[in-house]
Amino acid sequence: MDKILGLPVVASEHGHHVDLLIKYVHWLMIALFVGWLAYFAYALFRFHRSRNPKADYVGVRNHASNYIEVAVAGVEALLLCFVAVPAWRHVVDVFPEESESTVVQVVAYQFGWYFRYPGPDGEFGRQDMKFVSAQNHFGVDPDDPRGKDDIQTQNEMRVPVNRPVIAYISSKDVIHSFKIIAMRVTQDAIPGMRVPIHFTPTMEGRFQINCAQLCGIGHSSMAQGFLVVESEEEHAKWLAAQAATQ
Amino acid sequence: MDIPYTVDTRPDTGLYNAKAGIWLFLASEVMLFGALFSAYILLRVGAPEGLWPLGWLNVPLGTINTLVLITSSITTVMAWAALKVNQFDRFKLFHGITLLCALIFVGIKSFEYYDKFTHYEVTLKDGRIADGHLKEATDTHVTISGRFVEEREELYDLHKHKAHGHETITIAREDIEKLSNYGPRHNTYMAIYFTLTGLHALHVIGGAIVIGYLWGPGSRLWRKDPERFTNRIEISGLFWHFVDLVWIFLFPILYLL
Amino acid sequence: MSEKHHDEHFGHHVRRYLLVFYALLLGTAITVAVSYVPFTNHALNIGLGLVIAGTKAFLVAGYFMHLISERKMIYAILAFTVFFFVGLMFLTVWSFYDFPPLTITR
Amino acid sequence: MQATTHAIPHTGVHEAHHSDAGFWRTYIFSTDHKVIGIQYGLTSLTFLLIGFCLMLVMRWQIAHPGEPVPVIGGLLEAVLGDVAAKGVMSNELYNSFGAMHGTIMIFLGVVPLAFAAFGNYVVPLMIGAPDMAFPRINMASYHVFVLGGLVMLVSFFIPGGAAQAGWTSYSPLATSIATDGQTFWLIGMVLLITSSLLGAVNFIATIIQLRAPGMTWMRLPFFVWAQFVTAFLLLLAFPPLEAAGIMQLMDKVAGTSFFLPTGLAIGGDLANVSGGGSPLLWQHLFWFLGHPEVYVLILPAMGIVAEVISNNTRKPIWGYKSLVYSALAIGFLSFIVWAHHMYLTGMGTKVATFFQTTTMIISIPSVIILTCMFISLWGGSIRFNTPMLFVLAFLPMFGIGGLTGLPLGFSYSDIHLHDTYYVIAHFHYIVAPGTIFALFAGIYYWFPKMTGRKMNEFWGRVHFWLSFIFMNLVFQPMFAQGMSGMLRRMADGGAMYSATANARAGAGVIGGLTDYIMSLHTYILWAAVGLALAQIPFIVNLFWSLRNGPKVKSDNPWRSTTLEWQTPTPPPHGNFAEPPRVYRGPYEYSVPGHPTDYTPQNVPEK
Ligand code: HEA
Ligand code: HEA
Ligand code: CUA
Ligand SMILES: [Cu+2]
Repeated sequence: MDKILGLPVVASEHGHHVDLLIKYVHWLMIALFVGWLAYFAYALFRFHRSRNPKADYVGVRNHASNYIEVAVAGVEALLLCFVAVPAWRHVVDVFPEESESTVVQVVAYQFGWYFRYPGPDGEFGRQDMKFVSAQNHFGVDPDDPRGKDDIQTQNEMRVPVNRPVIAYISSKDVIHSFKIIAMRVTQDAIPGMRVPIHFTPTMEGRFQINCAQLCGIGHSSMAQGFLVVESEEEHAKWLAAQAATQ
Repeated sequence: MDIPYTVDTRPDTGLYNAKAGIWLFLASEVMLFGALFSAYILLRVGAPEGLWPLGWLNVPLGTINTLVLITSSITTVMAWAALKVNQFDRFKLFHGITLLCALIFVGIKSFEYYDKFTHYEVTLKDGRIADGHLKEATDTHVTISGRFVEEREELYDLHKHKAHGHETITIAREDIEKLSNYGPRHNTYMAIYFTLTGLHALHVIGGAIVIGYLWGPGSRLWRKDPERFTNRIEISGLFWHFVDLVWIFLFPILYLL
Repeated sequence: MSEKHHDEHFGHHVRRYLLVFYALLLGTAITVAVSYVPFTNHALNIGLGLVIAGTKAFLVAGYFMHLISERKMIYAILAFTVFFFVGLMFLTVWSFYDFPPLTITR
Repeated sequence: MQATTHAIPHTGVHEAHHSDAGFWRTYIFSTDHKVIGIQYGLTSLTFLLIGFCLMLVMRWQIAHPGEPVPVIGGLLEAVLGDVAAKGVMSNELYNSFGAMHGTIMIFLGVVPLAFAAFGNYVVPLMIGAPDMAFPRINMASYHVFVLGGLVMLVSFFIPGGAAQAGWTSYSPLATSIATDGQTFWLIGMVLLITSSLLGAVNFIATIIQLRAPGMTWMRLPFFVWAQFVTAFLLLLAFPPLEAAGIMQLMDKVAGTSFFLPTGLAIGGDLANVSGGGSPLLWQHLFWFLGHPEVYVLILPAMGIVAEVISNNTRKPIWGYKSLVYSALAIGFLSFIVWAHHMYLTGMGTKVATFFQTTTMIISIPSVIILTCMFISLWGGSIRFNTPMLFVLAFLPMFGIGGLTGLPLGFSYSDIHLHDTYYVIAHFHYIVAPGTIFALFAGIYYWFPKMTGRKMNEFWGRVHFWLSFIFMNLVFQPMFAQGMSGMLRRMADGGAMYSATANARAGAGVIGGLTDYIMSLHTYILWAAVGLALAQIPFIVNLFWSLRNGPKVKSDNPWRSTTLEWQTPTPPPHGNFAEPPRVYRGPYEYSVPGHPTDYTPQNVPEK
């Protein structure tokens, strides 16, 4: 089934579940489609006017179709209640502890991404939109000491493997969409809003960050952002190096 | 074949065509204003604490306009009732009053608009805010009649912070950080205020044109085809009542609450 | 129908219209008055204002627009409209109250 | 009245509307629903063609980003200027063509063709009415429509070009683009919406008021039901978009902030607006229309399908009542599913559950409608003429499109599929080989009533088979592309996200679009060109048959039961020679004991 659908690499914990739901639904679709198509082809052949010159006023007399319809509704209801809704609850409402996770703030702009880490003190500095400027993308309050050690990067997001990531997605201009295909995460980056998402990467490597929402002339080339998933040690090293340069 | 039920009613639906038409149209109008009301709700609940304006509009004027519209509504229905009993003169009188009311409404509304466009909030470089009506604007300075406040919040809830003071304030241009009149772009409240009342005023003007036509040249139809004419009055009346009905909601949500 | 009968009928209607008219005037007066009463909770002011406005709207629609005694077909059309109107209002506003936790919306 | 036996009094469309009124009153300012229907038809076909041409240029750019457009590159540069410098499509141009393709196809192509053109021509005839309830409003609605279309077209030629923010026009992008394209788009939309509202009022009033004696609700042909529900969708769903359009217009020209939040920093510094608005509000209002709109695109098509199927199987549609109730259910539910387009804007579990549930529920009536159509085939005596071929293709094509809506309908699987070509393929399967095919069927089917001549059958079949093959070649690969993560609205067809580009940059990226996926672009391009060529037989056939098609020998060449065929051909002003009276349901084919295999609705019982 994977082969037929051509799903791309998946590199996060919940990603497998997303794929699973896609597969279940496609099984249902294929079953319906093939069933109907077989019936359809037979009916067209059997009731060609040359084979059946006189039509039957009533046609089908049984209620098999009702059962099929009920069955379709039933399968949809099952998928909804036991897969789609609980899984969605898990991704949007049940967050890991911040202390157990890598916390990142993400701000999209035309046309790229800024990332911000809390730095050695583990706390972000205060933010307010009135501080936003060409240099201050996050609107960090310059007077807040907690913000002094925050780490900011452009187009490069680094996280350790097998540790939950919480990312707060926002935008400073138009709507973008933060999408990492291999992680099976998508979240619109909406100005004026900051929406958290979480996922746990399970594979080390460099993954492309896609912008999935039309955001202007640079939309198709907003492809410089990467998520680097690395080992705990490397990540710690990187953080330390970054902290030194800030 | 001619189109049936243009005047008499279709037995099974009990309607003549135009009546079905106008109600359908009003249904779509409900959705139009419904969307704007939704926008109003969201903008209002989304506004930061204390930054939704209260008491910015002139309540006496709004009240007068409400009374004007209510009056026009009853005269409309009286005009129709007069036609029903064949009293054309009484119709003319009532419908004339309706028309007059429509004009008064638009007149008052324009005055209110004018008042807002000449009302300025001036942010000074030193952080103070002056607020009042523009008296004079030259290349070097602006003069307003109003007051100074320290915090922007004071300009918002005028129920709590009554706007006393009408001193004449002259400010040099170079001291001004930002000059903003109370037009649609001032904030989301003014935006929705102008959009809602503007759209409503367009409805009033449209209605007034129709009513004026039916009162004047259109009323010749009365002699030729009284029933059709009475229907037309009913239809335009339904529209007019709807316009009144929208105002009944606009008045409290924009002026009072 | 005789002219006299007509007139009687007319008078009857007019009395009803006038009654509604007075009720509307009264409603307006109450709304304005109530808005100046500082209830402890402003929501109370809003609620009361909307209830009065709703009543006034009902009077206009019911009597001036004759909805009280209208045809089934028109009720049907309006029933749909009300349903969708409520759907639009309610679902939109509701959506703004159900974001993932810690979402900042302004 | 049995018009079937009448000799044909007139031939050709020209004589049909002959009157003393002169050219302007007859063709431009006509209040006759049939003329207005034809006006709508020709205008909207032209727009479909324009929409398609835009897409051909875009498909070139997707397959060959940065290369000059062949053949018409010079022309593009000449008329559009810098945005097509050296005949190469710039990103601006790609975005505006994309936005306008969507807008034109939906609001200027399919809606006016499916709803206004067929609705105008056929509905009054089908219900036995002399005209629409408000002929002059009908005319006005056409003129406002043309005006809206012109505003949209003109916007291509203004400095900076047409709107560039997608047909969805999400704020703040839509208002932050410095050119005036969006302003034109908004004004155009307000006009188009107004036109649709006038049309909707007219249709509903007509169907409620002007049904012939005996034409009870449950005797209406399904096509009329479909149009009735469609009209309600337009009537009640469009006004919120009109309101939203007005608000966006205010944002654009009056500087308000309805959809602009506080702290917007476009191009670096804080924007000079008050802020305080909400970008999501636009999306809610847009999709409140947007979703019902998609059923506006499909319901009239389903109506046509029902008519053609029963006629060409020579038997009643199976489950007429379930069809009607399903159409009503679709209409009803389509107003409360809209946020399934917004799952990934940040949506909590409660709201998501609500909208997922309604989305799944609304798929059931679609399944029922399709099932009824399928079952109708059983026991029929199927004739495979051109309209029937298109209709038969509609069924599985709609099936594919509809079924692929299901994985989108679950918010969890939508995480992966949202804004990819999977979505593009999903809805194009419904609107292109679905709706457009049904519309073609309608044209072939009702052409004899409009003109007194049939269209050429051979070229009709050529048109069908080529269109069928190329449609699938165009859209089938998009599922694969979408599944592998190719995003929509990419001016370079996703080249920047391809594995090749990543490898070239030496980035060592895992994933990325494979060469195979990227190579599909080329196939799609040529399939689209093939699809375009396949339309030539149709266009020629359409105009050629006006004068040279085989004349029909009776007023009812398809031997149909519904009322539109029981009029003179083409129907004169006022339609029926004498007021028809209806005695039975719409699909009384092959009634046992009846001498012919069809019993028209207006033939009295013995
Ligand atoms: C006419 C148009 C039309 C129709 C009818 C539909 C029907 C459906 N649509 Fe689609 N949709 C669009 C047009 C349409 N859609 C458009 C234009 C967009 C994109 C807008 C944009 O973003 O630009 C979109 C996007 C879209 C999304 C958003 C995706 C995203 O952006 O991430 C979703 C999500 O739920 C969705 C779901 C559905 C569902 C569940 C149905 C259901 O109603 C489908 C029900 C039908 C069936 C279940 C098929 C039943 C048939 C059979 C069982 C028979 C099988 C037959 C044979 C084998 C012969 N659609
Ligand atoms: C009804 C709606 C409709 C229809 C019919 C179509 C038809 C087609 N569409 Fe379109 N499309 C949209 C609605 C539609 N589309 C929308 C809403 C979008 C999203 C826009 C956005 O991102 O904002 C979109 C986006 C879209 C994209 C994605 C672009 C991108 O994301 O960057 C692509 C890509 O291939 C595409 C291709 C096609 C093709 C090849 C057809 C073909 O099927 C075309 C077939 C056309 C015909 C067969 C024409 C028939 C007409 C005639 C033959 C005329 C005869 C004339 C006379 C007699 C005068 N469309
Ligand atoms: Cu950013 Cu698309
Ligand atoms: Cu939808």
